[in-house]
Amino acid sequence: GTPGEPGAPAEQGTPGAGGGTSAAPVKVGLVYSKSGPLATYGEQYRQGFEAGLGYATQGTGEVNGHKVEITEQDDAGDPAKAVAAATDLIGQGNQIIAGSTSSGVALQVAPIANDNKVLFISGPAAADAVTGANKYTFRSGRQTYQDVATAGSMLGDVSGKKVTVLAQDSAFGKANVAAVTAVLGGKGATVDSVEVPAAATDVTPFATKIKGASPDLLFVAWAGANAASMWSTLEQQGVFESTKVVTGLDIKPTHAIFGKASTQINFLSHFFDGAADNAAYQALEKGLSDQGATVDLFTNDGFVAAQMIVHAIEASDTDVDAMVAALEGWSFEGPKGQIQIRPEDHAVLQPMFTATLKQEGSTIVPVLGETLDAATVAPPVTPFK
Amino acid sequence: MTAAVISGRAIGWRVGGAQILDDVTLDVGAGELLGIIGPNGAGKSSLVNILSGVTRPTTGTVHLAGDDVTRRSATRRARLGLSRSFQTSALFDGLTAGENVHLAVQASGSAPFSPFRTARPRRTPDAGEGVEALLHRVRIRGRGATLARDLSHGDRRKLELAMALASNPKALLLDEPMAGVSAEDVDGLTEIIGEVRDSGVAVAMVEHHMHVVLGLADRVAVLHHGQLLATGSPRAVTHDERVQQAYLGEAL
Amino acid sequence: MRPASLVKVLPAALVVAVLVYLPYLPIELPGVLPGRVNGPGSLQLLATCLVIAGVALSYDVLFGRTGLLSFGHALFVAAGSYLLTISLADWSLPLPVAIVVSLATTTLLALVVGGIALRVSGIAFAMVTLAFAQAASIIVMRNPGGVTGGEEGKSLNRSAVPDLLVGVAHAPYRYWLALGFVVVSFVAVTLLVRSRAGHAMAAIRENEARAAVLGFDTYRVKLLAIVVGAFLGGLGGVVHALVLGGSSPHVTTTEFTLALLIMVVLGGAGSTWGALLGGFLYTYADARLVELSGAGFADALPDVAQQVLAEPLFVLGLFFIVIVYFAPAGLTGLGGRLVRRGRAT
Amino acid sequence: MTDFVLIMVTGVGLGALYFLAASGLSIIYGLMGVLNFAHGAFMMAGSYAGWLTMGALPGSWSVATRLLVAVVVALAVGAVIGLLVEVVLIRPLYRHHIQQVLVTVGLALASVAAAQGIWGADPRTVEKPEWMGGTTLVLGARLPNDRFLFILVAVAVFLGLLALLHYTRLGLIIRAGVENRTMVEALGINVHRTFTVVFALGGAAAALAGLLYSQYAGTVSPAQGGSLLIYAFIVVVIGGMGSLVGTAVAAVAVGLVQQLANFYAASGVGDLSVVLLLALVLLLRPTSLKGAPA
Amino acid sequence: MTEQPTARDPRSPSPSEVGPVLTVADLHVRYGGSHVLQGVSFDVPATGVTALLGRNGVGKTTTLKAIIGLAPRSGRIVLRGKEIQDEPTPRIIRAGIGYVPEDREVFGGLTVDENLRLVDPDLGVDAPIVGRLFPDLVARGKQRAGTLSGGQQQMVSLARVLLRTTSVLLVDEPTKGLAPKLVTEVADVLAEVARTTPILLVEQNLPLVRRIADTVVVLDAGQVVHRGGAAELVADADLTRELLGVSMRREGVA
Ligand SMILES: Nc1ncnc2c1ncn2[C@@H]1O[C@H](COP(=O)(O)OP(=O)(O)OP(=O)(O)O)[C@@H](O)[C@H]1O
Ligand SMILES: Nc1ncnc2c1ncn2[C@@H]1O[C@H](COP(=O)(O)OP(=O)(O)OP(=O)(O)O)[C@@H](O)[C@H]1O
Ligand SMILES: [Mg+2]
Ligand SMILES: [Mg+2]
Repeated sequence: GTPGEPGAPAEQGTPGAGGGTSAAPVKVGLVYSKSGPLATYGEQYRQGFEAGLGYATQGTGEVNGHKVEITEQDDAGDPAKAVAAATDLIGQGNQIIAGSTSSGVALQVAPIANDNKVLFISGPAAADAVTGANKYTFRSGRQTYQDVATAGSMLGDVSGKKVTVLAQDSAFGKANVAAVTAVLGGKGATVDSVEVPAAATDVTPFATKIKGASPDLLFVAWAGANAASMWSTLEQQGVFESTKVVTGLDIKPTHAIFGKASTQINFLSHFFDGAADNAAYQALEKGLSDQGATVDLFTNDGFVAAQMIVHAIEASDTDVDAMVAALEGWSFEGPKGQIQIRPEDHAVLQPMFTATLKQEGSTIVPVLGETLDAATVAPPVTPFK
Repeated sequence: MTAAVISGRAIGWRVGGAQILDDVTLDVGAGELLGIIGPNGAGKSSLVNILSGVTRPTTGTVHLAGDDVTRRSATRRARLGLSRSFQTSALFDGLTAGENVHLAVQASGSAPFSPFRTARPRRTPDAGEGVEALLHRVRIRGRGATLARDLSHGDRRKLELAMALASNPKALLLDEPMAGVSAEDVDGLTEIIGEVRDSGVAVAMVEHHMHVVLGLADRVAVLHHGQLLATGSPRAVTHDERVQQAYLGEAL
Repeated sequence: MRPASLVKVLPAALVVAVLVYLPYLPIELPGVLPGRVNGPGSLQLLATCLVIAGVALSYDVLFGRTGLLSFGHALFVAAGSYLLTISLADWSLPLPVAIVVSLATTTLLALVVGGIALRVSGIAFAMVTLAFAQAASIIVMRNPGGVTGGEEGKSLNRSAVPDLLVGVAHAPYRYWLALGFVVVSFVAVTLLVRSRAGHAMAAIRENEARAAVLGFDTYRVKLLAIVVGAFLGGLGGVVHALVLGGSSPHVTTTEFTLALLIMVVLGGAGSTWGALLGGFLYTYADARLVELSGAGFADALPDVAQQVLAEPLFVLGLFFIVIVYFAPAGLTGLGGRLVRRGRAT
Repeated sequence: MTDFVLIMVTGVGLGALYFLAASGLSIIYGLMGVLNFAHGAFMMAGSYAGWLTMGALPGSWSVATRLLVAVVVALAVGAVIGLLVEVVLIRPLYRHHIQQVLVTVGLALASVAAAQGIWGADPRTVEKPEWMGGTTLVLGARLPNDRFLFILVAVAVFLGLLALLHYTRLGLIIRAGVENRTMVEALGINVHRTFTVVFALGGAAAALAGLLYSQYAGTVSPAQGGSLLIYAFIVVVIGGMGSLVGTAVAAVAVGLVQQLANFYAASGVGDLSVVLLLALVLLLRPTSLKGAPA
Repeated sequence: MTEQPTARDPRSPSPSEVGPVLTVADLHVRYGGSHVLQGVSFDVPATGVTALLGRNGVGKTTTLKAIIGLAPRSGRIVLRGKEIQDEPTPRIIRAGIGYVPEDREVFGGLTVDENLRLVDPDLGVDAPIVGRLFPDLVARGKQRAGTLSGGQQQMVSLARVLLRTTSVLLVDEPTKGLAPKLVTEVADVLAEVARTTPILLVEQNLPLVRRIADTVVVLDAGQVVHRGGAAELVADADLTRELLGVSMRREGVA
């Protein structure tokens, strides 16, 4: 006879809703970098998520009697793998997807969430474009704009000041340049940029250019390779002597990379060990130490993602639109402090930090500078397309 | 113009500061076999390379059927009807004898290249009467399915000849076709080359086997230090004192 | 059709028939595929494997058929993929026009790049193509004018493609699309190989100098191989973008070309089935090998060994070396050998 | 002027690094016809060997002393790895050039993945002697000291290899063996041993390059070798496939072009300058780069 | 060319005086499926020239290669009382065999001088034996061997093995592609060398064989089909036709 619908299961019946009892588990899929270049970020995220789930469910792992069933899939930072994993998870009845360590993954998975009407909570990926991507896409971390706004705050009144952005000539670098231009340029600063080609091995020519221009503030947006030689070159060419240098504080293992320059740099930070102190932070710390881990940059994003997921399930265990409605406008306490999800574009309004590095014995540790109010660093609204 | 099919006029070739060829002029007409002899290093292979287009002369011109082809590539000259063999054999070792000839037939085909025009499947033995006929012509008909690398030396030489003939050339350049061929096969090859000449092809043959040259050649050109020492009938040339001194020496 | 050719076509037809039917097969193959065979996850995975298999076949036109070692094939796949997503999103072209534009541009690109790179041969050719592909990769990463999305990639403009290609529930259609691409490539390559040009490619692979004096225009034949390979590769890129829902910079990288090389050798260079099989298995293994670290037997190993085994490329790399050693003709060659041995005894 | 001096010196310094990376590749390719894709892995091995050695030595020793020991260890590790790779992987495939390339590709993938599994993908910082991190004032330009060291080492390696090839019996055998291994053996010379020596030499050169590059970058990471390898490839191609002198000239040219373009040209050109240089050389002098058939 | 009587050097001792320098016993060579040598056995006497004859492709080159370990072989090979069949090529060569390959195989990228120094670092084109036998090479010391003509390359190939003292020389078709004058010269060189070193010579040129060889070994279908004196074989027209497919008369006519 003629075959049935392509892709249909053997017998009719929706997977995940079987039995009809209220005790049916809620399936949550985590798609993140377990391997690949961002595996360390991914691992922090996962640790934070575990701690957060324990905290938000009071250690039961259940919400309203529904067990939260986590399925992890590795995307190795490769969007193709992430898409396949997300498709698989959605096909298996997961209505909630979280993770996305890299922006590339987040931006490829977000449309899938929209196509299939599932809840997607992006992780450490910082791309501004994730905010306002669509109705079903949220994020649990900060975005580039908030980093830049934090940097801007360090200069006090920027009006009439000269700001230079040193960034790699890549999407990440360009986003930073755009953000600085928007944030600080909007406040009257003259913003220009030095964009370093991805293929450049030696940054001396660029350091020379910066030194020649001697701006008031240098904002460095640098991801990945060559960071150590870039910092030592800036230091060797005497950029620090005339210019205030700001950059983002990355995960702990990178703190030594700044070398001699480390104590001369002003850091903006999304989150670090000792940035805040509240019930959620303590729960995170406790949850992590149970796993033999410590607080670091992206443990927050995992923790917050778990909090958001639990809150969404509390609203409904099957109706994604109800979950979205519950999250929109929700305000809660995360490890960083008070957090609010802006209904218009799902931006996560959250406090940000400034910090400096200090040599303590043989290790280098961050010291908290200021805590910036969520409103001061809030990105402009980017409504859904 | 003479009826020469292939002719070199005042060819000179300098390389690495040395004058390898100097003012060499020769013609080969249809149905004629020109033997080219000369001591080792005289420039015979260099001359063949220049005539076939593998190297460009420093001075002089090469004409093929009256047209100046000095600036034409080897490929172009092949398509205009000039074939050649090499001093050391060059076959597609991984293919059978039949496939080697088949490729040669195809290479010379005049049809324009169309990527999706199907040719006959490569591995079938009946790949065309042309192939069979060529193998027959060089007396290795029964070896069509043997891999080229498994052929005996003499048969390889014959196969090369078949490939050179595949394009129905007007002119054929042979660089030492008998080198290393056993006495038995020398006779066979001599016969085949004679037939080719008789079919109206202009043949120029470099060869050290004097009895082959003397038996086959209509005329003989002697090169010495890159210059034409003598040209003429085989008999006249062998009796030339300079040739005997420079080339033949004390005969074995 | 003569009976002999019918026999040749039969296995291919059979395989295609089975593959076409898969989306109606609601059985589970635990461990082999995630969930049901016709579940979206499985079909998405299979679709990806099929697309890459077709791309591997397009690479084999250069490597296995013509003997051209190119390290820049990624360039053409990326061109197909990015040109499609860009022309849909930024130039608002309708899908058919976008596809034509992508393929035409890719072919043109192949003419230019091939034309220059063919000025050298051998390893130098490989390096020159590598340099071109590297340049393209750099340009994509740099996100000029915001069109490529840089390292974040570019997602497909959903509103510009038919609904049947969007959404998890429509995974079977994306799967069939990928399958269709493989069939088209298969037919194209088979015809090419049997054509005069195909024979010329084989001659060049065997002995280029000889092919030249026979009267083959080797430059043109090689360029043709590059252009056909690029066209099919570009088509693969287009289908890849549709199946994946976007372009990812991964397809621009040298690693991607190297992976293609590995696939082709793994399956058997110069064999249509080999390239397809190699591409399929490699992609499958790359996606599923991560499970290895979770597999029970690995628990007994020390931590370091587990971490190393968790890297799919480690396992694939080693497996590849083993294949090069013990089955230089690839898996299909090995299969053929075993069959022959079986018959002999 | 000041800027120009700085750009030139750092450009030559960069060229020195490229030469070090390319030299091992170039001798192995030029002499054995093997395009060693695992060269990046060899460099990675050198940098990790150096990093581990410096970490394992007592902290009371000065950084420079530890670095010196690390160089020796890295050279040894590189040589041993090169030797093993030649004996175990390359030698059995002798005459199958494509297969040899493929094996090294597999090795490159597997070893980088292994390093990632063992030490993680993140860069680890390495210690650098005080002097190397400092600068010297010349004509108003602050020249980083480490570049002088790189240039010195590169010149030494260049002259050493040149002398080896042209003035020693080993060099003669190597050059003959490149052309026809069988015949060298038929003359009573054990060519296997020679080729093993070449690979060990290439491995040691790679390890040295890797270690110095990690000093330059201030970090070690699994991907480092691979990113340097691309430049090494380009340098070897521009240099004429396996000619040592050509490699040296090309390395300096690539380093300078890159630095000058990055400083003087509009943003964007600097990025592609190296590829443009390659295309230019190719269009102007294709015959100088005719590679050996693969 | 005219027929001439065998010109054997009267000073060379007759083969029976000393034991063989090289013994090949039951030598088998297989290339993949084809069994090229099927139990070849013969001796090379300690003096004079032994010619190894046979039609194209019977395995003459293969025999020489098998002796020095360049072809996959089984059987027994004894050099001056020492079994060498299990030794690697370089060791066999250093045990006292010189090999002149069929296709010259000079190192094209090396200069003539370097080609020679490869064998003995102290002896280049200025070695006395080179000056005596191959004066043409002396002036070409700095030329790259790849640019030499075929005959010149043959000279280099021969000169190369003569630099070292060896127990026996294996020479494969040394006159292939040489001008008639040079054929005579090479024959003379070989005859002179044979006074001090025994030679196993593969050659198609029967007049040359007749002129310098003492004994002959004829191969056919992978086996030895004839052994005997060179003069006797060449004199017997029926036998040459049967074994080599050619009559001496025709071949001798120039
Ligand atoms: N690139 C080159 N540089 C210098 N000399 C060269 C070059 N190429 C060829 N020669 C010289 O040119 C001369 C002619 O060489 P050619 O190969 O044409 O000789 P031939 O007559 O074919 O000799 P044979 O009969 O030995 O094959 C030789 O002396 C050779 O050394
Ligand atoms: N490497 C190889 N692989 C396979 N077969 C081979 C190989 N080398 C030689 N043969 C085969 O072995 C047989 C003997 O070859 P060999 O070269 O020894 O003959 P020969 O007597 O020297 O002939 P010629 O007079 O042509 O030089 C030939 O049929 C040849 O095809
Ligand atoms: Mg010649
Ligand atoms: Mg032979």
